[in-house]
Amino acid sequence: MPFIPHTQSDITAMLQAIGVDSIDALFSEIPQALRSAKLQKVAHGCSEMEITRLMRECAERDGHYVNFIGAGAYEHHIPAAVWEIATRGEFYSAYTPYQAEASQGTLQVLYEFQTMLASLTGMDVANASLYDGASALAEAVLMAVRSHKGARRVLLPDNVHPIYRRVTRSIVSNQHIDLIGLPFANDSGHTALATVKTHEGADCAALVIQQPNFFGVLEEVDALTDWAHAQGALVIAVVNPVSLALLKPPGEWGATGADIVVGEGQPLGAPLSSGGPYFGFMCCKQAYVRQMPGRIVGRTVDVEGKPGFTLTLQAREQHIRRSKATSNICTNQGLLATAATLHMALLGPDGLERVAAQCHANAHALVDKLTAVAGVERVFDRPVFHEALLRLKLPATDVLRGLEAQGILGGYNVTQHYPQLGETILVCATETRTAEEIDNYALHMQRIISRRRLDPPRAVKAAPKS
Amino acid sequence: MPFIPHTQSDITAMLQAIGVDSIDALFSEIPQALRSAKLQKVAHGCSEMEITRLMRECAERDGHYVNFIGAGAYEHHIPAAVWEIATRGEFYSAYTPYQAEASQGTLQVLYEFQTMLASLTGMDVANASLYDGASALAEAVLMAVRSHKGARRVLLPDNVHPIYRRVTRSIVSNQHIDLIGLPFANDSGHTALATVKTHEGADCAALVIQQPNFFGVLEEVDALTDWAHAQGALVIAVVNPVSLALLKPPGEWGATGADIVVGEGQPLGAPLSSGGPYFGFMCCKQAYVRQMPGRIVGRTVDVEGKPGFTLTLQAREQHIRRSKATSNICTNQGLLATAATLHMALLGPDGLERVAAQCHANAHALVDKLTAVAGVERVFDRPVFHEALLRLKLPATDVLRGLEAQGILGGYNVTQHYPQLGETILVCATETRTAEEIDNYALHMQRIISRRRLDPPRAVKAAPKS
Amino acid sequence: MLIFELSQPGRRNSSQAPRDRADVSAIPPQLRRRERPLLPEVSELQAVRHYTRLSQQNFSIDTQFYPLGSCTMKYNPRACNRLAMLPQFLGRHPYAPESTGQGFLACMYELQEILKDVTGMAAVSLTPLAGAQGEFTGVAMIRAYHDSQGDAQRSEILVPDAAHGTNPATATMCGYSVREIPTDADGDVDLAALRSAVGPQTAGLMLTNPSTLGVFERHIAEIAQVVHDVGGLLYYDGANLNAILGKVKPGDMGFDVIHINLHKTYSTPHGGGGPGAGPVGANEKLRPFLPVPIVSKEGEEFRLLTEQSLPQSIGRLSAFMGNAGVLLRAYVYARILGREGMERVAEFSTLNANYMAAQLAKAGFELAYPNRRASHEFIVTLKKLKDKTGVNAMDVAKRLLDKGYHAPTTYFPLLVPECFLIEPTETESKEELDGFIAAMVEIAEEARTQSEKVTGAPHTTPVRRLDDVRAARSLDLVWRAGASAA
Amino acid sequence: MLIFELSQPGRRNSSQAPRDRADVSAIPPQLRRRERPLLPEVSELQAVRHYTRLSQQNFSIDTQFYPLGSCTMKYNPRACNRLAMLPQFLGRHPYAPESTGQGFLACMYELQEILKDVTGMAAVSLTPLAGAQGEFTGVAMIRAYHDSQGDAQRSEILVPDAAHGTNPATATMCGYSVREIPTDADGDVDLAALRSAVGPQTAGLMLTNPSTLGVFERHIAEIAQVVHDVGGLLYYDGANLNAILGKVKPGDMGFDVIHINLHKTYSTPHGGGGPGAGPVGANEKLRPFLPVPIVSKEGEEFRLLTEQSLPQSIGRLSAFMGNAGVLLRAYVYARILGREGMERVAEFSTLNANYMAAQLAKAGFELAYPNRRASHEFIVTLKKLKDKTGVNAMDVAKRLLDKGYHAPTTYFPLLVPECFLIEPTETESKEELDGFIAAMVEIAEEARTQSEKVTGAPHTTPVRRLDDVRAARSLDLVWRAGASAA
Ligand SMILES: Cc1ncc(COP(=O)(O)O)c(C=O)c1O
Ligand SMILES: Cc1ncc(COP(=O)(O)O)c(C=O)c1O
Repeated sequence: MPFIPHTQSDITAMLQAIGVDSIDALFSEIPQALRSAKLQKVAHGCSEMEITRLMRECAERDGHYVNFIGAGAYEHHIPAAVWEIATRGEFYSAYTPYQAEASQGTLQVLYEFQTMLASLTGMDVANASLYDGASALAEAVLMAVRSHKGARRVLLPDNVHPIYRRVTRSIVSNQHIDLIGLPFANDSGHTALATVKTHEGADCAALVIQQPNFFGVLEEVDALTDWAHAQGALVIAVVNPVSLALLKPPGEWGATGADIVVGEGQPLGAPLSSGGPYFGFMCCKQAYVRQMPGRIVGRTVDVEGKPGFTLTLQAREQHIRRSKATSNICTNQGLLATAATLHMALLGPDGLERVAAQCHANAHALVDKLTAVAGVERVFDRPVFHEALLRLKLPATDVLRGLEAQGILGGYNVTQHYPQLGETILVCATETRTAEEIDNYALHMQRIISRRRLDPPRAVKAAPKS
Repeated sequence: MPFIPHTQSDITAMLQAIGVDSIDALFSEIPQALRSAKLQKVAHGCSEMEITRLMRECAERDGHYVNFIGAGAYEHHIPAAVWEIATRGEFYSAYTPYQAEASQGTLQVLYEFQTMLASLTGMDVANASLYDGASALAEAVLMAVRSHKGARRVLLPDNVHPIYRRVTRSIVSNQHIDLIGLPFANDSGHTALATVKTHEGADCAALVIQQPNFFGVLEEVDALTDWAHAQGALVIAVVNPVSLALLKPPGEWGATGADIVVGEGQPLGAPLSSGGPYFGFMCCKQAYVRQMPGRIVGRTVDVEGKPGFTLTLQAREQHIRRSKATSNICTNQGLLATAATLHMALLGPDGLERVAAQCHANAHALVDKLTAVAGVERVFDRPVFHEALLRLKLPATDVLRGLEAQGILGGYNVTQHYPQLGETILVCATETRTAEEIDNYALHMQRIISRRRLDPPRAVKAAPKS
Repeated sequence: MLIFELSQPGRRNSSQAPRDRADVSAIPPQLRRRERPLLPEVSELQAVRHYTRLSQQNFSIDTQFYPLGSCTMKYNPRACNRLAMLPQFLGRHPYAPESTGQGFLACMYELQEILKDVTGMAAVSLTPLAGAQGEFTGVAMIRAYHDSQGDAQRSEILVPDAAHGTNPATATMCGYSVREIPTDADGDVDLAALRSAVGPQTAGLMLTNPSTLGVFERHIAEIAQVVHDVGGLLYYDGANLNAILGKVKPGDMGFDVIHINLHKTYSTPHGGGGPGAGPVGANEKLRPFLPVPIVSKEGEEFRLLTEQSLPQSIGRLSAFMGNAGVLLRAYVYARILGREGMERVAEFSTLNANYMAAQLAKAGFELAYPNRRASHEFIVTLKKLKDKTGVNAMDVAKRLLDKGYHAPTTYFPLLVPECFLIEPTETESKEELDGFIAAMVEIAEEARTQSEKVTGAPHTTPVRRLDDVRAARSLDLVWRAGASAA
Repeated sequence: MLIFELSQPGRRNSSQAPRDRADVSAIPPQLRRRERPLLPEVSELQAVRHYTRLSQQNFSIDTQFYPLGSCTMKYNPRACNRLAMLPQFLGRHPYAPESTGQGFLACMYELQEILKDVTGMAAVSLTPLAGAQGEFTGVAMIRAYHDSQGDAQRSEILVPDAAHGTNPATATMCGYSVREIPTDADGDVDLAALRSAVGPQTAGLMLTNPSTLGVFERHIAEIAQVVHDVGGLLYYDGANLNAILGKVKPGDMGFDVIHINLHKTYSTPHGGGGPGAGPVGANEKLRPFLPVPIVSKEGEEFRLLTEQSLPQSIGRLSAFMGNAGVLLRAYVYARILGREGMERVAEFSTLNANYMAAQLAKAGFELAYPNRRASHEFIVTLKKLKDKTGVNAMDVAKRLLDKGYHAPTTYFPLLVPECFLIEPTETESKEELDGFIAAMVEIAEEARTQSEKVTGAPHTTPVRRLDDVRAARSLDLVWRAGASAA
């Protein structure tokens, strides 16, 4: 019996202690009529050896590609120590640290996490993780509306990640919040001050600013922030934490800084792994801390005056406040926050800065090489962090498929989201991409765009990489 | 500076405390003439990201093959928990447990290890590991000669693993010990009683018996043991620990059992990994414990009477007894012993027995399928455990190369070691081999032996398996 | 000691970052960061040592019995971790084409099929990232369904008073008001109260079964009838599915939409607060509203269905396809168990709970529902102990830590005074249960004879009882150089 | 609690073994086992919990400062572990053809090249499984060389009296008698004594440099000359190579054959007693005698050279090619360090040792060789402390455990009374060293004012001081049901 330790004599003794004849008798309160169906589609059990073989076969089918896709999830080097320690049983198999005295390990890590995130974003406080970047934005919108206590409109520019906008809509729509789109400037991709000004006086609870925005383009965050504040609206920043090693932290945007900062934590130590588990983070000004969703760890002292850590402000949360809670979130992404803490500690401020700078430089190199190909051009002319939108003279789907056949994932096809921009792909090169890989990409782009055949024709499926 | 924590101000403060100007000054006692040479062949340092890419590329070059080689190292399922726990920092990065109070974890594991090994072999005591199976045999020969206190001859049958015999010779030859070979029976591969009887009265310190022997064949261990004891010689058993779940333990061989038992511990939780790290084990009768080489853990009590564990009988060892020690061994294979303990605890007696039985059955199935091919025959007719020697009508090298091209490692080429037996390969199938893999092997053997071409001709390099 | 206190300016792990500092002059100065963030400057060894030592300060399943009710703290098999971390799985970008993820998607598709069978639902979406997000999904689907019927008057979600806090919180997030239904003396929903509560305003009922009171809701069929009769829908909170796996299916009980906490029933790790996964299942009626993406199989190929093919979908709840790595772990676990193994989970988790309940009752502890069979968990109320000795449930919980056991869930559900919700799970041995029972008996004895030992507990943990009031009053949520807690 | 005490007859982890019990009737009954071995019958969770908890009872580099002299307890980078455990490396059979292991063999070849450069040797064999086996190899090669010269009279190996126990033990295993050479007051070999000891009977000298006394042997050139002049050979025990990596090469010092402990200098884990790796290097003279296999590069292909191509080889020391996984870890470490990194190892391990020596001396501790520069380690003698307070080196060592530091090596080398051999390694920070120094000062103070605190130490470890005499006298080496230690 996999994972069940009971021997026959244990079972006998236990049934006797309970005073029943069989285990089945313990289910006597379930109405017989409901107990008919057996599991039919579930296979018989596997041994660990069998499932190991099976999973390896599955993994091998997926192989390995040289990846130039970003669009919200980024390939970074993760120090080996991160997951060797994060998967230690004591972190891996513990619950949410409700019993603080028995959970000081997790609690202190989360307190350190909060400190690091608050400092990275330049904010006063941070929580101990939300689900992911997209749902964190939805939570931030709800929080802004709660905090604003008046308006229920939120300005959500069109250059915010399209999926983030959809998720936010799915989550906040039932609470009668109005999400108002803002067009981006045609040739620069950023949200022009003139555009937001069309909403002057429109009683908005918040303005969302993604920096860099979905196109990788840098926004004029100071002006936008100051405008929003002048309107009495909160500023919700959506940021990439790695970029913050180089970019002005939201806490310093404009005269008084953003009010709520959220983002996808994945670039801090979470492997790409088909989209999860990642984690969302949220930081805010002290004034809004009681409106924050999610767990928060505080430092306090024990009965002997010794410093220790505990979950605090639980009165915001569903298990205390129930229908009046700031959110329904309960299980969050704790282990990813632990991994992120390890990741940041291992990189340090200098390491994170070098990583960010190398991403930036590699992306520039990539864009230069690709746009040297006739038929490939940049869509926007403003500075970017580590990705950029390119317009292709051929259908993006075909080009990407051609690259895939060479073991290259050439970027994210953006055409579906912004058809008005033509055939576009969003390309990214992080610090993990080498000069040879970038050259090789450009070479194949050149060939594909000019509709030259491979000579001899061949399609390599990249060898699976372990 | 990878792995070096010193900041510039640390360095300054430390030099000042020492009273020197530079780090270089600390090397002033090294004669200048010797300090000329710089490292030239060593490359510049890599980042972890770079070396990760490089090692993955190396690993990918090696790919994955369906393995039917045994010959002293066996592919077994290893529960995931084994190495997840054995590589925990507390086990992985600790030293030999000299400071017992700070090493109870390792010490208790090794005490449990000794208990398991002693029980598996049916012996009184076990040590806490030697280097590997081959060198353990050499140590056993030295130990037998020390214990016998008279003879310096040891009977070492020709059907003991050829490399074990070479290693033993390399290690014991300088101590004027005579290793005497014994021919095996021509059609059965075992050591006949009649053969050992030719050494009746020849004043031997010990007889070595490998069970199963190198050919996979089972020896008549009872008769051999009793004969040796009647001659006043010790019996050194060389065994595969997994086989002992099915086979009579050496402690029960003959009337009084073997005296010293050694073997390769690899089948107990060590991955194949190109040959190491594995571990040798050694068990013996209580009477010989003070002649044992290697670390031994004993249970004792602390000043409060609480049970605890400590290294004991250290007076046998080099760090105390120096030139009169039982061996020079110091660092052994502790972490592998830890992994083996976990492995045995996770399998339990029933699990180990099922594994052994499945190996036996798979090997039988393999031999049946292969010998159904004309031109492939068994060399010996006696029962085997999980490998068998096959004679081929074509050169073994060619056949194995043909199989390799199909992603199959068809066995170990034994021709080099026993040319008198013709073209022979030793084949093995453990519990990890499936019926399909065995069928596929037989299919290709059939094709290769009958010199049929593949249609269409192709050579698959098995996809690397991660 | 905090990691920041180990930090020294200028210390760095040079092997963990690019050798050179690349040129960033293309970024306009006014958009650049001026001061470095407060990240620790420590060596790799310092970081490894610090976090390894911190880990040792945790209780966890791997080190202690952890009978936290409603949380299903069962053994998290190491194989699940190992196999979900295969390099190809870890390396795949979520936007990589489906053609490059057929192995992964095959696992996801099969997991959907398994969960459909287990829950008796017509379709499953794996995307929700935890139980509460599953609840949100389900209730949003209920709303979408009513909307699709042009039925705009339904404004209320019913929840039993024993419900987990996420249920009412979810209803609010979906724009519903919440009406609580009382529980009867035996722990079942008060049917009369339910009947009088339902009406045309009823959007649906959220129910956990077995309930958070540790008993199976016996009138589930009538309850379903009552709610359905007024046009409402039934939501199943699957947090307690462990108790009935393979024994009875939520679909057969009449539920329209459900979630499953894979981090409970399917043994993915809790990770000190997540990640989890809360897949949602729906019957034919609610199926069109499931969130995307969903994995479909077309011929031998696996594809992700999106908004295009599911136009009525409530949309997306996260940027990608859910907590893929958690889903892989659950898949491996499900495959190892197989169908027989799943039934055994229900059987042995129930056996363990009933055994502990029986033994604790014999030892003088008061069961909240002595006339009921326990499900996979049960409630002890320590009210009498408190009345007699002044020792409350929290004190006993803390004292258990000293004895090497994690405490059960305390003070939940709220309606039972001095409540201990105890869930042993099927992976614990009788010896472990007996040890815990003995510890409870010892503590009860201590409460009578030397109560300060209990009220002053814990004594052996890295810190002693913490001042939660101070934590909330003088908030210290991030470290600042120079500031100190003590 | 022992794992056997958690065992219950009939309990088993069914997922860890084949479902069916295969037929074994082909094995004759008289060769079959009758009773099952005493392996524990525990659940997977029980095993995981038991061994996880046991692990927490260890001190280790990952959790404590561990300044064990002569052992080089430096940080074991996690990347080395991760990369050596790549599935293709783990899965390769040692007898798989070379064609299937070109990636692995490339790493091994490069490691040989790196070690040649570092040691100044002409060739390297990676096969020896630890330092002591490397020593055996080297001395066996010395014998093989003399034999090849027809020089059968050489019967003696010289070792300094400060030598590690493996040196004389090795000489004996190689059939030599051992002659000890005294050390002079400053820790160098007594040259006069050496001169009078050498002769036609001298097969060779084994030397560690820097020596186990923590100082560099300054007369190494003369020593080499003296030994070579009489036809003897020089063996270099590379246990202390960490101190001079990239600074001076054993080959340049005149050594003919050497070993390197990769589990020291190249930071592969000690694993609680191994595995290690003790590659051996030789100059041109001794090269033909190196053990096989050795990796060679022919064109772009890597091959294993065996007895066939190296007929004078001393043969084989283990069944396969050495501790391959350990060698891979060392290779990764060497590549991360690179040439500059290796020099820094010598520099900073030496800086740390000299700093500690200076600070301890200032704090009143007596250095064994106060006039010498420390190498990467140094010796404190606690003789005066013992004379004054009765507290001996072992007591101080045990008390250090209470303060969270692993003890230095005690009572080795034997010639220094109340000896502490302290090796901080380069990976420890100044703060950690300062903490240790402060603990030493505290303990010295305790020894004067409340010596029972020290002599009764340790107080905070899982067990207190153990009865070693009893352990050796009433041997309890394996557990038997019913027997108990207490
Ligand atoms: C009954 C019940 N419902 C819902 C939840 C919420 O699930 P999650 O924590 O996965 O969001 C829990 C979790 O504890 C629960 O016990
Ligand atoms: C000086 C010296 N020589 C030799 C050895 C033996 O090396 P190993 O333990 O690797 O066999 C050691 C190990 O401690 C040592 O310190």
